[in-house]
Amino acid sequence: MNTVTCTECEAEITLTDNVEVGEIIVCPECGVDLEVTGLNPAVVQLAPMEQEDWGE
Amino acid sequence: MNTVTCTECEAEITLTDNVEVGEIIVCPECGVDLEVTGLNPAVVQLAPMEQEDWGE
Amino acid sequence: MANTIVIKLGGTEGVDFSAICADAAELLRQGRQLVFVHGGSAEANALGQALGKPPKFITSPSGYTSRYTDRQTLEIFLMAVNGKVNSLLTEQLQSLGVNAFGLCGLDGRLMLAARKDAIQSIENGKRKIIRDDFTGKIEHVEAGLLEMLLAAGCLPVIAPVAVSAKGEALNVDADRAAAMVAVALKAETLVLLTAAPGLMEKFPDESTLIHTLPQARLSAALEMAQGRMKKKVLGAEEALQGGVEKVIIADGRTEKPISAALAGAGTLIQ
Amino acid sequence: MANTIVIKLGGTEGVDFSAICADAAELLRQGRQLVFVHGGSAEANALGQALGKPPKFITSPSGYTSRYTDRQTLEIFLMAVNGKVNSLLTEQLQSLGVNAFGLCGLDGRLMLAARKDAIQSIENGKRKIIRDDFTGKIEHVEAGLLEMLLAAGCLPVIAPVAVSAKGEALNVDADRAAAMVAVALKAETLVLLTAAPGLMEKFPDESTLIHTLPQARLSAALEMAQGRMKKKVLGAEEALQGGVEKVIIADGRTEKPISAALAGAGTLIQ
Ligand SMILES: [Zn+2]
Ligand SMILES: [Zn+2]
Repeated sequence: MNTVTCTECEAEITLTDNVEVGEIIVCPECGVDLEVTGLNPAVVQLAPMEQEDWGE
Repeated sequence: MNTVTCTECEAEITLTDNVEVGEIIVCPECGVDLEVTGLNPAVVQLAPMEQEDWGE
Repeated sequence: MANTIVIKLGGTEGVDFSAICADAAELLRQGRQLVFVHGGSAEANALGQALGKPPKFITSPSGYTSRYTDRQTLEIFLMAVNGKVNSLLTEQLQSLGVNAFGLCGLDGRLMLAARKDAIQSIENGKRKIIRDDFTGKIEHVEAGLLEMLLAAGCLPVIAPVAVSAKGEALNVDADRAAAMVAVALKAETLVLLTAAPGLMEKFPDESTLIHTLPQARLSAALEMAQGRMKKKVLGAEEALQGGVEKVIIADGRTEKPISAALAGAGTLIQ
Repeated sequence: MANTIVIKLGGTEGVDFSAICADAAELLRQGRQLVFVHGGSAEANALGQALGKPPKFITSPSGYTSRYTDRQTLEIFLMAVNGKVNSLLTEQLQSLGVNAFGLCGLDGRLMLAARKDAIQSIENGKRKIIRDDFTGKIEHVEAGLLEMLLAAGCLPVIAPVAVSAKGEALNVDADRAAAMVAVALKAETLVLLTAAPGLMEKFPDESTLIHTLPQARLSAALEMAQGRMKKKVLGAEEALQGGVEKVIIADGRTEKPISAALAGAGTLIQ
């Protein structure tokens, strides 16, 4: 079972089995959006903010 | 029956029935290349010279 | 330059490129200095369709829709926008005797943009991050290059492609590119030509056309604007904040679209 | 300009664009002044195939083979050559820190060409004239525009598209375009990079590589050259007659293709 540490509040979070790289999870302690950037070992980082469309 | 006058030697040339616009005919008198540029009425002009390929 | 007019030409929304080019030729004879910025998303979509790579749009969790420009889509975008729209517009102007000069933001680093680092999307109920997107937001326009071309007697025709700090080509929004170009050139006027008579109070009721809009009311107009018109209002705001005197959103489907806009047609924002 | 080197990059004949770009970046650091001219017929053929409009070749009564560029083919050519090859080459140079500036002969009327007025072909046994061809032969290169870009610190990257006196876009041969550019700039050297080690006495036997060829022997070399190599020899002849000091036909598939050519690889014609 994969566990990660929230980059904001340092809570330990257990990832579900079907989690994918690129997926956004929400920290159950502080509610921040975390992006799963690796799985073996599991790594998360603060997810980038949503942005409006930039292109033509 | 369509007849035209050679632009080079002024010979009268009788066109065949299946002649097309854009076709090149050879004057039977002077041997010059003539381009058929119209059919009703029939018109010919001196055909442009052959050129090598210019494009990429 | 106080005399300069930057004109944005919409893609294929019924906007009449030949009328715009003929009008531009006339205005140049009158001593005006012009710069064109064009779009091309419709051409890019059509080429993508024809090549079996239809455009992909992504809706974010909070409802923003973004065109997803992966590397292959970027190359199709470059072919359509730089190779077709820009080259044919330059050709059309040249055939009218106007010494047009087509370029994009890659050329001499004309338009430097920040690359969007991520898009959020929802796939099978999961929120995900997409990172291979090639769109950008312009941060700097190299005005000196355009001034050099103008001084050489050319009409710059600019495609909506920018360069990132790393040198990557990026798809950028043409309305906002036009605004940034107008600001960099200290242009007097920015004309945004589109397939509508201007901003409308109640879209699409053309009888509710707004003739003049003070800059102070722009945020209210942004709330009201529909779809693509939002980007034009954003562009107008950026241009005015950057020191452009006036922005006109006007109809690109009429006889002399630029002259008509300068003479009072459309929505004047200042 | 005595210091200037004009480099022609072949299309997709195995020529390594990234090695050429990296080599160019190094040469610029050494203070050389470079101009690129590229091809793109292979890219245009591939795009035409993908769009259901394969290239059409016409063989004339006396055996010349011409690519037939009708209006639709011209638009595909512009997308492939201006939108893909030129933009991606400019992007690649920018990503190496080289301030490249992509342009074609339409831009500011950089390359003015005579439009070919007719092609002879044989159809169903009849000799016919085709008049809607968009190819041209360059008659004038506006050196001032290139000098302006060079003075601004840019590396011009030129696509093989010219403009006719009427303002039409025309497909032109890239080897001969490179030669005309070199002449207009009074360049010291013209380097024609290709997928062969140079001119060979007995093609394709690479052991018969000709290391140096005096200008006087060029007409004999023209007789001997095969296929595309003929155009390179023609280009070399035009460049030398126009005052370019030396022409090098060299391998574009090696590590540092330009530096190697300048150091003696390939066929030196002078
Ligand atoms: Zn947390
Ligand atoms: Zn005769």
